[in-house]
Amino acid sequence: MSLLDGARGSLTELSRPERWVLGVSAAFALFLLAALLTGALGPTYFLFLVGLAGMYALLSFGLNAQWGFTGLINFSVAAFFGIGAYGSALMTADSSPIAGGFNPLVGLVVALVVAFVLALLIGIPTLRLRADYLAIASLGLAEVVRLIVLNERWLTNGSAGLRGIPSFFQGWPVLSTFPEAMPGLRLVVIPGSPILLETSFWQSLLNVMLVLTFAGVTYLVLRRAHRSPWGRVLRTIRSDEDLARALGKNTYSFKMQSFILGSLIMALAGVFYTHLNLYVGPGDLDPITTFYAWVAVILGGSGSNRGALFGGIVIVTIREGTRFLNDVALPIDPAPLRLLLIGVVIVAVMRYRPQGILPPQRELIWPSAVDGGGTPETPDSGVREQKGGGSNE
Amino acid sequence: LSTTDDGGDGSDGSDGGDGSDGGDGGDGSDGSDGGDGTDGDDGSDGGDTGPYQIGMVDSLTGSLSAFGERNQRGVDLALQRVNEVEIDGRELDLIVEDSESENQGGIAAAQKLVNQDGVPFLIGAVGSGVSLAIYESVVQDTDVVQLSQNSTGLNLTDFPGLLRMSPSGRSQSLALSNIISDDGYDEVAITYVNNDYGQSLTDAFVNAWEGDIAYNNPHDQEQQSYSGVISEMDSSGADAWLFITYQAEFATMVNEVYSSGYEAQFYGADSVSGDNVIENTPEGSMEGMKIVVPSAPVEEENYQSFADAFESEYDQQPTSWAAYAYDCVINAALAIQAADEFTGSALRDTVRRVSGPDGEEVTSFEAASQILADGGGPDDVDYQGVSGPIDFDENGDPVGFLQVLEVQDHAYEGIDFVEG
Amino acid sequence: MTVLGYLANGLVFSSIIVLGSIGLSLVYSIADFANFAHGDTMTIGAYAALVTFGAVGGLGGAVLGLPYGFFLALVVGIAVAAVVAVGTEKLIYEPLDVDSIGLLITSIGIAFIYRAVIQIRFGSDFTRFGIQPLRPIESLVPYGVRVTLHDVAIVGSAVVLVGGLHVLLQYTDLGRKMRAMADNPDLARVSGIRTKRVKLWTWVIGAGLAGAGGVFLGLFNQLSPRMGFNLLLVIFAAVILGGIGSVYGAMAGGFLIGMINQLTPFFSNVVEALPIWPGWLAAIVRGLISIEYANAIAFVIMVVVLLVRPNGIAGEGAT
Amino acid sequence: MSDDTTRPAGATDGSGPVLSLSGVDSGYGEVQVLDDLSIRLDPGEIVCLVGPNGAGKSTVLKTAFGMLTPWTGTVEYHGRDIGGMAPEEIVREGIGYVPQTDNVFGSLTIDENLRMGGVARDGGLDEVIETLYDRFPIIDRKRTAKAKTLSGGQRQVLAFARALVMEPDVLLIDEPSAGLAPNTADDVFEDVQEVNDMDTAILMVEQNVTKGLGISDRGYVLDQGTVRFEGTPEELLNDEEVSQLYLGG
Amino acid sequence: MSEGALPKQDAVLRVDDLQKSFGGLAATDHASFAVERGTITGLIGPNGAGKSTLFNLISGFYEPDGGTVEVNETDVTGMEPYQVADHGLIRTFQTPRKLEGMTVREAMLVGPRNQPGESFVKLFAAPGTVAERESTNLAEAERILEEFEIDHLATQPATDISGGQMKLVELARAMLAEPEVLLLDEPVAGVNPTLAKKLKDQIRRLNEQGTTFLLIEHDMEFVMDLADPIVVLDQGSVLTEGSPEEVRSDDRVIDAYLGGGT
Ligand SMILES: Nc1ncnc2c1ncn2[C@@H]1O[C@H](COP(=O)(O)OP(=O)(O)OP(=O)(O)O)[C@@H](O)[C@H]1O
Ligand SMILES: Nc1ncnc2c1ncn2[C@@H]1O[C@H](COP(=O)(O)OP(=O)(O)OP(=O)(O)O)[C@@H](O)[C@H]1O
Ligand SMILES: [Mg+2]
Ligand SMILES: [Mg+2]
Repeated sequence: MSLLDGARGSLTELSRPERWVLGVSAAFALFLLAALLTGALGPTYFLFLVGLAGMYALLSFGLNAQWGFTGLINFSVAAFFGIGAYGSALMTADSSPIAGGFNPLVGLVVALVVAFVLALLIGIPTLRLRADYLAIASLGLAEVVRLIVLNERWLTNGSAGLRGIPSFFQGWPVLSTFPEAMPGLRLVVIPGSPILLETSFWQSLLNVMLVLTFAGVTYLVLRRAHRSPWGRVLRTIRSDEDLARALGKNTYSFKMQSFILGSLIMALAGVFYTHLNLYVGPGDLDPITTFYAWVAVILGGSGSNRGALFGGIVIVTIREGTRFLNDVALPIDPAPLRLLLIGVVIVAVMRYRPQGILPPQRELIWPSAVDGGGTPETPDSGVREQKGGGSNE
Repeated sequence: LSTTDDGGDGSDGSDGGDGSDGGDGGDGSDGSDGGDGTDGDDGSDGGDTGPYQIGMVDSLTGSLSAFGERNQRGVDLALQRVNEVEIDGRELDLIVEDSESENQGGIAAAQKLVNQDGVPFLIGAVGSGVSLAIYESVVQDTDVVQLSQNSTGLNLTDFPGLLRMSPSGRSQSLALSNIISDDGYDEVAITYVNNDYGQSLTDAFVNAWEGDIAYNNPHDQEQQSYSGVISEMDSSGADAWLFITYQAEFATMVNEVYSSGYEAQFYGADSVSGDNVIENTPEGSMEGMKIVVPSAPVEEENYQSFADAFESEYDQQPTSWAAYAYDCVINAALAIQAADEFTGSALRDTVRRVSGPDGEEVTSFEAASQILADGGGPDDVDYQGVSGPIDFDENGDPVGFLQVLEVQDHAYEGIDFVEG
Repeated sequence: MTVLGYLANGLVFSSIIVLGSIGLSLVYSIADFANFAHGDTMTIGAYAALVTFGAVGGLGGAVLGLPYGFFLALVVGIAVAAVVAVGTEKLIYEPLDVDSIGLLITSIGIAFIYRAVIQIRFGSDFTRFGIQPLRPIESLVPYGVRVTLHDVAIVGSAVVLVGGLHVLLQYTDLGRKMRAMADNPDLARVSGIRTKRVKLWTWVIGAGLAGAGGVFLGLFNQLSPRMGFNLLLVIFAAVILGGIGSVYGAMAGGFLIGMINQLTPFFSNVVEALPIWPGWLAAIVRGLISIEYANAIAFVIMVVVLLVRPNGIAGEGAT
Repeated sequence: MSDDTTRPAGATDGSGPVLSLSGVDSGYGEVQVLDDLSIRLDPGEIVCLVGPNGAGKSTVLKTAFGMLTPWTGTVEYHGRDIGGMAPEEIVREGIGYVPQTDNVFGSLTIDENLRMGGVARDGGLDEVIETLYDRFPIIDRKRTAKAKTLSGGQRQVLAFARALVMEPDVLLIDEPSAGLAPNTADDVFEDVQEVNDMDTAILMVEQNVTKGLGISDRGYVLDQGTVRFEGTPEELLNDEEVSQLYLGG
Repeated sequence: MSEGALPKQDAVLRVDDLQKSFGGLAATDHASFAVERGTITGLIGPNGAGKSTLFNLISGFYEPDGGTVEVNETDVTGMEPYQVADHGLIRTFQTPRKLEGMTVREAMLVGPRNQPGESFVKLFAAPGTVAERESTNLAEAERILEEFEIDHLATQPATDISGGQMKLVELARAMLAEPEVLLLDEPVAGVNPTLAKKLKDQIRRLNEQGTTFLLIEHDMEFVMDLADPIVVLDQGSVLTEGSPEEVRSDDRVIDAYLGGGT
């Protein structure tokens, strides 16, 4: 669904690779649909995967707003994700050592506020300096946050983690009881393999709605921001900060805005994660999340919002799709095979789609401004004019 | 495309309790003691002749992958045992998914097993944190039976619906506390691995310990050096050092203690023992160390045959992790055979009873399966596992035996048994 | 333990980090990306040495408590790491048409592949070289220094390797060519530098040193498929601290990080002794400067160093 | 790369051009810049390429120097086809190149920059470098300074000197006087002539047309990737149209 | 040194006793001069004389070791570049800056100052205003591109253009910022003479509309034609200043800079 959004407009306006991506996506979607209808893919599991993809999409939106827009190298994605997850969990969980029992909306707000403060704290000393400062400081920050969460038991419950977390809609009218209230459904598409939709399905459906709302709003905000003059300054900073400074842009302020925006989105992913999995522990702050967020952004195409969205989906497909490898009997130890396969897929994508799956559009100007002046260029060179010398007669 | 309402709660009102079907509003644990009636929906696959599929979440990669590997050996052996005999003529198929030793990975793995593969029985996971995460987010409101193979964290006790094969660490901690004070020490230095396992065992130990604690600090897993920790332990002045950690970390520490020339009496919880520790530490470096491990009485016949089979297969002594995983699979197979149908609620009912104290004590799957095949009910068998007698208490914890090992001539010798 | 003792431990650990960080830094500056497979390259070296040592055994005599066979294994470890890296460059990186961040992501994939292959071949459990660990050197114990001859061997070999590299960089054309390439690859070609060849040499040196680091890490501690990966974060910290892309900076950074890592207990002793006022602050500081925050402390110190010396400790290494 | 190489390899009899491009199409990625372009450089000549910005002058040099592979047509050096040969190999053949931008190693010292220019030399490096220092005192004064600290003009001189370390047979220079003070520019042009006097043929791109053409034997006017005019400097400078359109006259 | 060569009533830029050294080298050595409002002031001097350094000091990229810079009567010494720009002073770079991932006209649109669309809040609060200004800016950008004869490049990637074209984009972008004072560092180095002539007219026209220029250029024809007065810098300090004729006939200038040829 979201793919169509990114590639809307008539087919003819798409470049060849875009059409290719669209084709593959459509085929993939069809495949999933067929699997769902025939019962080969459990609907509840599917929704879980969609939720997960949404979560990764949020993470890569956040990182994209920092790295893709402005070139800020943030290695503490896991920390901001964790702050979101813990912020929300500490407010809402029964087992929270400090507060607990609040409405999840309170958790959401608290998580965002904490992420905001943290982003500010790390941004103030580092964003004035050279680009790699943020990289290293954030590497350190991630470790510090993880260790604090792990060791300060009075605050976070330490290694035991937090449980007893309510669903996000608890306390809301209608929605809080929606999954239980829904009848169990039994759909028979293919005789003999009925599809059962039970409470857990409805619960997952709610979760998916939630993440789609989060991701949808984020996407719309980022899309507008990206092609605005604001986004243009960020891209100028990414490529040549001195130039932006010479042109009178307060680059420090812009970098801070981009960093905070990205961090808030990451925290949002954490909030969702908390209410999806209903359990958070210090292990959730493992740097591997940062890893995967980066992979998602690059595979999707740095600087491109639809790429980031796509990257989220790709990551989940790679990580969870490889589980089906188990179904194929192989003569060697299957344990590390999945790791191997993930590695191979990453290398293969970089080999065959080096600029990412959906790189940013070549030109990003406020839409209504270019309406008269021709349509934005698409990313492939195939559509460019053939002769460099141009037509200046 | 037809849509039918299955009538929801109405149909299974018979058992009087709620929470049996689909986990409405549920505290799933209720289901365990009530004899749930049949569940009309899932009946359709009762007549199949294909294998019974159950699932397992294991640490195949990530920081606990060494444990996963040990589990895997026990699992393979157990599957051989089961499938030699078969369950009512059907094979047992175990789908193993990787948790990557992480909550996120574990939850995703369990999601796939439960909601995609539709397994009614889930073995998992290794780390206590991951087991709980899976329980909370996937299993809790469903019928699925979760049996953790390795989690010894104390707080699993608070979740009666979450069974485990390895006994709670509390009994180990109590035993250790007694052993250390019996040995005449009134001061101890502790270091523990900084996770749920290490933390909760240490907490239990500290509660039980009456003497002084000269040093008590965690260490991170998978560090390249622990010389900071051991030098601090040394300067704490305590002569009894307690290690609550994993083999790799412990082996590093032992080597560092040895090459730093420190001397102390070592004690350890289960996870520090293993052939690989013996192999990778110098002679004499752990002499006299005492370790408490949950185990079946090793002289018993079932353990012996398990150990023999294991040795002939893998050319090494089995570890307790292999034994746990072995027992998980056997227990699951028996529960399946004893249950009327292959559903979570039915298994939830039988899983405790086939190995529970009622019934005839048997020590192999074959023997137990025979009783069931001869018309015996779940209460007529009492499977005695290779890791212990496997009697789950009301909290889902097994009543385990603990064995006290001592390192003598750089090998483990059992010197004592303690009732859990 | 005395300060001297902590310093000695730090020196040993630093030697290993330094070997890792130099290679990472070299590859960073020449091949222009942060190689996330570097840690796993160390692992490869260690396992290659393990296999070799298993095959050749002790080979008679011994120096510094290490049988001759170990040194052969070391050489093989270095060679295999280098060969694997060169093969990867030829097969994977060279044909790629991506920018440096794309290469970085590719290297994550490569890291997964290396690790998976090792795990498939050797299993995930840890192991050690079959070399009897040693007791500390007696004559040093009274000073609170508890190191073994093996530790001396590690430091000694690291010094030799680093010294050799220094000579190579300063007194040979290759070193200068490498720096030229790091600066401006296009211009390097225009000047007649065979850049592909220089790049291959860079991989040989960088991966070779990593392989050596891996072998020493195995000797110092143990071997497991995740050994190198677990060290990666620290190595990265060292490289950035030294000033990205500067080889001498990487040496200094590796040295410092290794030291800080081992000195945490000492820091906490110092903090204990400090009269900090007010009381709550003292409590917080003491709570934070303790062993469970050892890694965090290393990172915080690193950030502080960077704030004071913006270009890393080696000065203007980075551009 | 070459479709018709009829000339025998190694024909260095001095009669034919040292360097010639014939019927060359070339460009970046899929963007074509050069369109059926032919130029030649005879032994001992200085040839100057002029034309508007973006005409493809730099692209000609890059194609001749192997930084770009000609799509069609041939690049011949002493009659041998070198189209598509890598620049690092072409240097060894005896062609030198001074790029228009990014033409020094910023983080290396002046001295190291010059040494880098001589990596493909067999010997006599130190002597050549000393003579170059003598010739360009402006860089002699800063031997151990990092090149990134040089002013724009100083860099230009350094880049020029770097290419001379190889004592090339043919020198390709992209806008040598850009950014140079008038007196320094004069010096550079003198140096170009001097280098040329030592039997080095020079193909030069220059926007300072008066001075550039002033020292040249022939000139080409490029526009939109093809040669529009060719002739002696006088012919070009005196042609009304050329002068109006391209030379700012 | 040559204080008082011109009446100093309305200096839009005043540099007073400015100093900057790198290591032992005094790149700017007690330099003082003023730029009168409405002039095109030339700044010439040998390579390495410190002209670009002076630009960096004025525009806030370098912190001076001593001395002051005033823009519009405000002391801007030590200010951040963007603050200096806020006081109406914009500079270009000698080596053109490349903007990756942008088309030429996008790269131009970075130029205008104080765009409403540069405020994150306004993007959502006042999209109409943003769109309106964006359209005007775009039209203006395309107009300038046309004047510079590079309109055909508008949708080309900003990195894939020739060296001279980059200089043109750099200059065009700075013009879009509509500063009061524009500092140009060798605007026509590498630009084709025919086009350079047209640029000269552009600069003159903008100047007539009120923009003050400070111009570094080695192309004597260009600078002598355009600028009055001309400041000559040598070894970091002002050697002399005056009208083109005065400068051209000054022996010291001929010696240090012009050489015998011209
Ligand atoms: N890297 C590149 N990728 C794509 N197109 C390019 C690239 N470099 C230059 N071009 C295009 O090729 C054409 C010719 O460029 P070239 O650099 O040869 O011009 P030139 O004649 O040297 O101009 P100038 O005098 O401005 O240096 C230009 O229109 C330019 O837009
Ligand atoms: N960042 C720096 N570090 C060290 N020295 C520098 C630095 N920038 C400039 N210099 C030195 O300061 C002097 C003045 O340089 P500047 O770039 O200002 O000269 P310029 O007058 O602009 O010359 P050109 O006309 O060649 O561009 C030169 O000798 C240069 O080497
Ligand atoms: Mg050019
Ligand atoms: Mg300059």
